[in-house]
Amino acid sequence: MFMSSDIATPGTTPERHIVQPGDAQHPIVLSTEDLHVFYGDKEALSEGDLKFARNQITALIGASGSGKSTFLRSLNRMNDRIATVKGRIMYRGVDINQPDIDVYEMRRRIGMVFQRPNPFAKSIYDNIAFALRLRGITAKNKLDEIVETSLRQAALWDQVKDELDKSALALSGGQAQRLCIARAIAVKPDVLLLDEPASALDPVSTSQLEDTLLKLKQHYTIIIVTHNMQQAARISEYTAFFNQGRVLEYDTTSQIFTNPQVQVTSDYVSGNFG
Amino acid sequence: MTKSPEQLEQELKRRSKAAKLEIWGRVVSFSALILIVAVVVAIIGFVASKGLATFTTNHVNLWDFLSGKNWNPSLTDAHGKPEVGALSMIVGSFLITVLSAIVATPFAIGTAVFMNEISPNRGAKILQPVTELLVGIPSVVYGFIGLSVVVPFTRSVFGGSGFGILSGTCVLFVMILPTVTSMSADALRAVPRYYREASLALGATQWQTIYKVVLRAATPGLMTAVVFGMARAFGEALAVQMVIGNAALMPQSLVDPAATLTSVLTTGIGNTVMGSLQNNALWSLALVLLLMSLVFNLIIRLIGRKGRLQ
Amino acid sequence: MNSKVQNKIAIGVLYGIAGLVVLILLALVGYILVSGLPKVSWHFLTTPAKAFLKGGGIGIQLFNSFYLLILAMLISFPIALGAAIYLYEYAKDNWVTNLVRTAIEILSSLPSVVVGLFGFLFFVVKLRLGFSILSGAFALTFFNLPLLTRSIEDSLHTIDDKQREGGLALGLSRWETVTRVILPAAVPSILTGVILSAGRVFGEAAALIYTAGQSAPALNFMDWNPFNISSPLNPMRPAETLAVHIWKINSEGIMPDAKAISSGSSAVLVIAILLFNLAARYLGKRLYKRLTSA
Amino acid sequence: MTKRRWLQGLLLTILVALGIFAYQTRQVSQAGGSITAVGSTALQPLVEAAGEQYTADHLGTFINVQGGGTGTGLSQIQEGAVQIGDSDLFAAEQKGIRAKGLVDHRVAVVGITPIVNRKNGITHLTTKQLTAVFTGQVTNWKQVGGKNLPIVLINRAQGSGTRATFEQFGIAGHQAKTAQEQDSSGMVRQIVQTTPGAISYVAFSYVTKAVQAVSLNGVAPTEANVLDNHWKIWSYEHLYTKGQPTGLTKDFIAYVQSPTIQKTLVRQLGYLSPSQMHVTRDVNGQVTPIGGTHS
Repeated sequence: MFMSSDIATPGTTPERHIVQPGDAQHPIVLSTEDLHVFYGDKEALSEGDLKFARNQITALIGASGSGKSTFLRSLNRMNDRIATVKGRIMYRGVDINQPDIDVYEMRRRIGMVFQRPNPFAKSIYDNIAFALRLRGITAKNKLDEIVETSLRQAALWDQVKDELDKSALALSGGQAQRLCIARAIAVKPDVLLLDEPASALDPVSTSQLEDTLLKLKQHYTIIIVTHNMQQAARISEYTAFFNQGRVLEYDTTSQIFTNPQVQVTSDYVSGNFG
Repeated sequence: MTKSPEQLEQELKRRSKAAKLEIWGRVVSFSALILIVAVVVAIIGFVASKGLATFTTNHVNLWDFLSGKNWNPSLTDAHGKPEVGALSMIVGSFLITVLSAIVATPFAIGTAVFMNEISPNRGAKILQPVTELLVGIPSVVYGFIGLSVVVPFTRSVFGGSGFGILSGTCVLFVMILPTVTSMSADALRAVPRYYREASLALGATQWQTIYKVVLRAATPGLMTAVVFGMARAFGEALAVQMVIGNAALMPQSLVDPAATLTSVLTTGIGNTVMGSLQNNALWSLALVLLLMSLVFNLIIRLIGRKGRLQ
Repeated sequence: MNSKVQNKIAIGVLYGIAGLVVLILLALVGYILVSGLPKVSWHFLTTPAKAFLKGGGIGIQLFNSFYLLILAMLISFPIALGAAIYLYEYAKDNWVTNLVRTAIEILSSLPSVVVGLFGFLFFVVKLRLGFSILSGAFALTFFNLPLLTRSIEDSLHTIDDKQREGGLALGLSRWETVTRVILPAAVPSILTGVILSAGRVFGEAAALIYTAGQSAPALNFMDWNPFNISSPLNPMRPAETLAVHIWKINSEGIMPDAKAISSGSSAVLVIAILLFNLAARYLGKRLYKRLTSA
Repeated sequence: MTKRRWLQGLLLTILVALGIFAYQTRQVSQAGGSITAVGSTALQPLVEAAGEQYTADHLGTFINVQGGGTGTGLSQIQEGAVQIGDSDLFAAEQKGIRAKGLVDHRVAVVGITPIVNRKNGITHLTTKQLTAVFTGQVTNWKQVGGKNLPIVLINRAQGSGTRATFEQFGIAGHQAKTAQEQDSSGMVRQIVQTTPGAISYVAFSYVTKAVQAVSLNGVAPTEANVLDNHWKIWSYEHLYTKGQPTGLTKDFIAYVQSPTIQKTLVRQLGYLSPSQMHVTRDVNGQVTPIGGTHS
C-alpha cells in the first residue's frame, strides 16, 4: 500500500524517500502540494509535499532551521503576514491556500498550539470560553459543558476544576500548555498542529502531555513538530524528516528510526548529524 | 464529517463574522490613524507655511536668519534688513538641552537601575508613583519654583542676576528626569533575565552584572530615553522662559541671561500681529524647533536600528 | 575582594542616587504643598475667582479643569487607541509607517503654545467655536494625541506576540485578538500612559490660553442643562482652567493676595494630580483583575 | 445577547430623550447677544470686571473677555473675528496693523514708572540717566549715584505696549539694549523685587512697597502728575472696533466709558480715567491741553 517515491540509483541510498500514509480507517485529511515558502526573497521551504492521515500523529523532525516549523505554521496560514506561501494546501479536498478562503473559519478547523505556553491573561475558564462566546455560544450551561470536556480531554480538569476563575497565568508550565491544548480543542477543530509543545516543559509534564496527545488522537488529526526524537518515536505513527528546507524522508515512525532510507536521515536519527 | 469538498469549500469561503469584524477593525483603526496624520500634517503645514513666509514674503536671507546674532525683528540694521538672527537662541536651546541631559542622565539611569535591579519592590512602590506624579506638575509651577528657589540660589552662589542657562538647566533637569527615568526603566526591563542570571552564575558581582551586562545590553534603549528627554527639553517653553532671562544674546557664561527658541516664541507671539514680519519670524523659530525635533527623532531611530543590528 | 568592595560602593552610590532623586521630588512636592496648603480651604475651593479684590477662590477653575480633562480624554483616547492599534498591529513595517511615526513624534515635541495658536486660528476663528471648552478640548486633543498614541503603542508592544498567535490560532480575527486578548492584558500599562498624559493635560496652560480662554464666567451649579450658558456642562462657554489661572495671576494678577492664590492653586493642582494617580492606579488594578478573571 | 441589545437601545433612547428635554428647556439666555473682546492681558481685568457688571445689569447678554496679547487683539479685530480688540497701543503704532478701518475708544489712562530693586539705592534719576541706563551706557548703579551694584536690565517683550510707551516717553525714543525680556508685569515686578541691581518699568497699579518706584527729573510717579502730563510716561488703554460699533458692542463700550465704570472700576484697578485728564495726546505723542484751563 505504501507508494514509495524514492529518487535513487540502485546500490546507493536514495536522496529522498517519501511514502504515502493512510488507509481506509485513516484517510488523508490534509496534504500539501508543491509548497514553497519564502521569507522575502529567501526560500525557507521547498518541495514540502506531505500527506497527513486522519486520527494519526505525524511528527516533523529535523535540525533547527530545517523548515519544519515554517511548514507547520504554513498549514493553517499563520505565516501569512511574514512569508509568502506558494502551492496548494489541500484540506479535505479544498485548497485552503487560496486568497478567498476565510482564514478564521479555516483556523477553527485547523488549530495550533505553540512552543511556549501562551495562556491569555484571563481566568482559566475564560481562556477556553471567550473564543466560544465570540462565536455566538453564550449559554452558560453549554459553555460550562465545553469547558469541562475540553479540560478533561486535555487532562487538566481534575487539577483545576475548583479554581476555574483563577488567573491562567498562575498555572505551571505543563498545566498552562495543557490549558492551551484545551483552549485549542474547545473550538472543535479537525486538525491540531503542535509546534514543539513540550520543549519548555519538564520530563514529568512532557510525559503527561504525551499521554494526553495519544488520547486526543482518537478525535483529532495531530501534526507535531518536535526536537525530541524519543518523543517522536513514542507517540507518532508517521515521521517526516526535514533538512535544509526540504522533506528528505517521510515514512512510518518505526521505519524512520530503525531503517532510514536516506543517509542524512540515518545520520540525524543516530545522532551523527552535522 | 462527510461533507463534500464543494460543501466544505463553500463553508470555508463564506465570509465569517471574524472576517467582517476584521475589516471593521481595520477601517476603524485606520481612520483613527488618518485623523492623527491629518492633524500632524495640518499643524506641520501650518507652522511651515507661516515660518517660511519670513523667507518668501519678507525676503529674509536664510543664512542671515541662522547665523545672525541680533534678534530685533521690529528694527532694521544698517542695510535696511530686519534683524532676525536666531543664532543666539539656537545656541541657547542647544546648550540648555545638552546640559540638562548631561545632568539628568546619570540620575535617571541610576534611578532606573535602582528601580529595576536593586530594589524592584521599593522602586515600584515609591519611585514610580513619585516620578509619575512629577510629570503631572504643570510647567508653570516648575517655572515659579525655579524663580523663587533656583534663581536666588544661583544668584547667591555664582553672582549675576541668577537668570541664565544654569537655572534653566536645573529646572529642565527636574522636568525631564521622570521621562528619562521611566523610559530607561523600560529599556532595562527589556533585557532578558537570563543575561543577569548567566552573569551572576559566572561569579560576577551585582554591580559587575549591572555595569557590564545589563547596561551594555540596554544601551540603545537608554540612549533613546536620553534623546527623547532632550527632545522634551528642547520644546519646553513656559518653565524655561521664567528662569532663563529671555535675553536674545549669545550666551557668554552659564549665569548670564540667555534665550531659547521656545522662550522667545512664547514671549513674543501674543504681542505681534498675524502676518507681520515680527510674527512670521517667530513662526520661523517654531519651524526651527520642528526641524530640530525631526533631527532628534532621526537620531532616536538610528540608535534603535543600531540596537537591533547588535 | 576588590570587586566586592567595588560592588558595595556602586550599590551604595545607586542607593544614594535613588534617594537623592526621591528627595528632590519630595522637596519639590513638599515646597508646593507647604507654601500652598495654608491657603487652601473649603471656601477657596468653592468660590469663584475675583478679578482684583482679595478673597477669590478657584471653584470654577477647578471644575473647568476636570471637565476639560474629561472631554479631552473622551475625544483623544479612542482616536489614539485606534491609531496605536493600526500602527502596531496592522501597519507594515515600511517607510510610510516610519514616516507617520516620526511625524507624530515631532508633533509631540512642539511647544504647546504653537498647538494653542493653531487651535485658536482653526477652532476658535475658522470653525467659529469661539473661546470655549470645546475649542480647548480639541486643542488638548491635538496636544495629547501624539503622546497618548505613542504610549499606547508601547503598551501594545509589552504584550508578547505569543498572545496574538494564540488568538489567531483559535480562529479569531486580529481585531478580535487585539480587543479581547491584547487590550485587556495591556490595561495596566495603557492606564499608566493615560495617567501620565492626563497629568500633562491637567497642567497644560499654553495650549489653552488661546482656545478655552482665560476667563471664567460665573456658573450656576444648579443648572445642569448643557444648552444653558451658565451651566457647568455647557461646552460652548469659555473656561479658564486651574493651570491657566495660575499662569494668569502670576503674570498679570493685581489682586492683593495673588501670590497666595497662585501657590494655593498650585498645591490644589498637585493634590488633584496625586489623587488622580492613586485613583487611576486603584481602578487599573481592579479593572485588570476583572478583565483577567471571570 | 438580545437582552443586552435591548438594554443598549433603552439607554440610547433615554439619552436622546434627555438631550431633547434639555434642548427644549434651555433658557434662551443670549437673546441680547454675546460679544467677544480679545487682546491686552493688562487691560483684561478691567474689561472682564466691567463685562460682569454689565451682564448682571443687562440679563441675557454675554461679554466674553479674553487675553492673548495686544498683537493678537489687534490682528483679530482687523480680521473681524472678534467684536472688540483690547490694546495698550495706538493701532497705528503696532507693526502690521492697518489702523484705518479701526475705531479707537479710549477707556483708561495708565501711568508707567521705572522700578528698581530696593537695594540699588536709587530713588530718582534724570531722563538722561535713565536713557543711559537702558541703552547700556552705564552698567553700574554707582555711576548714577547708587550703590556699587551692576545694573540688571529687564525689558518687557518686544511689541508690548508698556515697553513701547516707556521707550517713547521714558528714554526719549531710544531703543533699550537687548537684555532680559519678560512678557508680563507680574513677572517683571517679581524679578525686580528679588534681583539686586534690577531695573524695569511697570504700570502704577503693579507698584508695591517691595520695589522702589523712581522719580524722574524731580517728578514723582503719581496720578496727579500724570493728569497734567508732568509725568510723561503714560498711555491710553484702547478698545478697538472695526468700523463704528453697533448694538451690544456700542452699548458695552459706552458703559465702560460711562462714569459708572470710570469712577469705580477704572480707579479701583489703578487706572486713571481719560475724562480726568487735563490733556490729551495723539498717536504721534502730540499733547494738547483740554479746555485751556491748564497751563
